[in-house]
Amino acid sequence: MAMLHTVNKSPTDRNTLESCIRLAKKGGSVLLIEDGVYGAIKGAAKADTVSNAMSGLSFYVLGPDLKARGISEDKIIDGIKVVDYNGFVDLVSEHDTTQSWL
Amino acid sequence: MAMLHTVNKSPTDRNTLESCIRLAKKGGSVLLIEDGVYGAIKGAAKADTVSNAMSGLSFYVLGPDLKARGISEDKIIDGIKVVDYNGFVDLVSEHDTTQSWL
Amino acid sequence: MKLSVQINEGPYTHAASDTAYQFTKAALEKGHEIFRVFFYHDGVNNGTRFTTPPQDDRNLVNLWSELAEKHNLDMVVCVAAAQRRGIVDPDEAKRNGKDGNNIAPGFRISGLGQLIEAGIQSDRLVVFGD
Amino acid sequence: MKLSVQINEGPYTHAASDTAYQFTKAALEKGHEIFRVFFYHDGVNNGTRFTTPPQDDRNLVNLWSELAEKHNLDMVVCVAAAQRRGIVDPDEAKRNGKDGNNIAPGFRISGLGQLIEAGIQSDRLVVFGD
Amino acid sequence: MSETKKFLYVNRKAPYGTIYALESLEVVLIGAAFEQDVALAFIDDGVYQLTQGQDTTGIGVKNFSPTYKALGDFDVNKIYIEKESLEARGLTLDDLMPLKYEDEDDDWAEKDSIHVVSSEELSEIMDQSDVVLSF
Amino acid sequence: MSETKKFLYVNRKAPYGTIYALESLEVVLIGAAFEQDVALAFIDDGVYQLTQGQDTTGIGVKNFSPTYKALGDFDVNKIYIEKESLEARGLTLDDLMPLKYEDEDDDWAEKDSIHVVSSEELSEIMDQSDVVLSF
Repeated sequence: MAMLHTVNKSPTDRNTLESCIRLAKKGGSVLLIEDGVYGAIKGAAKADTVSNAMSGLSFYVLGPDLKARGISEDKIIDGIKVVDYNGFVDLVSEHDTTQSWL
Repeated sequence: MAMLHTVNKSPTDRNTLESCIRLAKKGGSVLLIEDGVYGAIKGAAKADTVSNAMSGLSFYVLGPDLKARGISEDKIIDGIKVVDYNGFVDLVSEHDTTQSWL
Repeated sequence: MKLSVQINEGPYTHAASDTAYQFTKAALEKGHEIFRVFFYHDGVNNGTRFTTPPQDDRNLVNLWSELAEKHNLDMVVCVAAAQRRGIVDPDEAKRNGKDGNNIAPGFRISGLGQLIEAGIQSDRLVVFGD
Repeated sequence: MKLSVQINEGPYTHAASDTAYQFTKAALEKGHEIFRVFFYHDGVNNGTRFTTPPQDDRNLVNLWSELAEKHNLDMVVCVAAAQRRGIVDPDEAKRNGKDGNNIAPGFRISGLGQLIEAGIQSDRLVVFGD
Repeated sequence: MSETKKFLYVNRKAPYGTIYALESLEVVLIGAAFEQDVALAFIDDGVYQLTQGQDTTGIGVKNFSPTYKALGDFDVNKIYIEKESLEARGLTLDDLMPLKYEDEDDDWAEKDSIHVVSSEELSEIMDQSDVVLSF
Repeated sequence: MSETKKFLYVNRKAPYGTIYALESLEVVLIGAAFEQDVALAFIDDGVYQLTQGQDTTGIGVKNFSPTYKALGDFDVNKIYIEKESLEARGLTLDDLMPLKYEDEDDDWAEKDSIHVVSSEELSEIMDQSDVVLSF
């Protein structure tokens, strides 16, 4: 089943989230980890890019990384699912391939 | 005399060049080094940002880093001066303070 | 499922090693097999026993060594990357004329072929980096 | 003029150490005084004598050691950053119970106060990093 | 060594994804003993360092955010946050930890260390600095 | 070990500023011996790795760009460059080194290894890969 993409950098620091969204094939999934979780916040700079991409891609965010950064789940863009490390492992096994956008 | 700013990252990879230009005080200088030299190329993504900033800031680019990346000097935005490591040292000593945008 | 993990950054400076550790631990606890953990680029710096992190923080090198011992993990440090960065085992020390070594327990130094093999043999390869 | 240099990244992975080396060499050749070269963050990894880079590439650790010897440079590796990353001199080895050390010639391990002092004492401080 | 210089610590990186925020704080704490004129600037993703409610239990990493609250006790009380950086991230001052200090010249009155400033004001502050340490 | 997988090496970083481009190439060269189906993608600043006329004498660093030209001899001849990335950097194919290989199935005719593809085409190529190594 499709591809899992991980993004670990803040969209206001680097271009990885945008490149990932540009090149991820529809039907795939994107998991935001580490500083990538800032891309999941409502009302932040690239929030529209993420919202628009959600028609073709499923978005996930790593909960422990959100908590570490003091981001409560009610600040997350609607439709992004929060997963823990077990959920990360499940996403990897449910998708055929994982691509890390470094 | 004013401040010397160094930028060492490509403007299509990170936001450092834009932040530097937003926050550098007029009258100061910007030296592009390492992957920052890609910001000096005519016609590239952020070339207009640089050109517009040149009314208030002096721009320099490190020649050895240009050569390493195969960028000939005729591709450089008009008005950006090419310096070598000696010129880098001179810029540091001619300005009161150096700020590295990392 | 058979998973492999690649780690491209050293401990502490980037979160890569932390995230990879939590991921690997979770995968093992869920019953997956970890075929190999491959340390590349600055990732080789996870394999030095000379670190002494502050007492009130995690000791990443020890965490990896302990996880390897508990689950019999194959943790490979890339030899070419290690030579550039100064990670040395007794064999490498002899070969390169070094007067000591710093490899941590559970890590072994080997070639890049081990990464390709991990890609071929594993159902999934997950890369952690900068 | 009295200059100091701060280096935040290790050798090879980022250009910081290369650029800082070329800058420092040029400054010395122009007759400037280098008050101190301070290695912080992953920059401490410039100070290990265990590296063996490929023969056809530069040996950054040796280049720094040679520059230090020639110009009597004060090259300081931050102790806190070094402990996290496994850079050890004989004193640190004894203090932290390590069975060896890897500090390269010309480097010394000391505290962050040396960086602040460099900022105070020098006419200019130039930072090289990621 | 009797000279006093203006030190500016520039923080542009988010916490935990990389170590720069933590190791910058370590320099600030050591530097506080040198009786220089110290200021901190938080720009771009650096503003994320000061968010409230950081809880690192889940990632197994030390939570160093409480240290920011101790800065006032070390006479580090000039904390400049760029308004534009906050806004671009959808943040307000309420999202950040309150940082206070006691002003010894004003009968130990408790005052705010944080000053939200415009790009233009910050650019002026930078320009007045003698030593800029960037993280 | 008899199974053949599709390996995709994704290169997104400029050369020399960091080591990722060089160490990625080292993996590709070693990987070529494993007789897998290998492709390279150059995206974003990764396209800068292939520019003509690189001369590193001045920075004292090894120039590894000639190695790309040798890839064809190692049967690495599927080099995909994202058109959008090239254009955003004001580059055309003429700015890049020509990379060729000799096609043993076509009487050793010399052919281009480089294929400039759209984001959409590249996205399809990525999706078909079994193992993605990112640098």
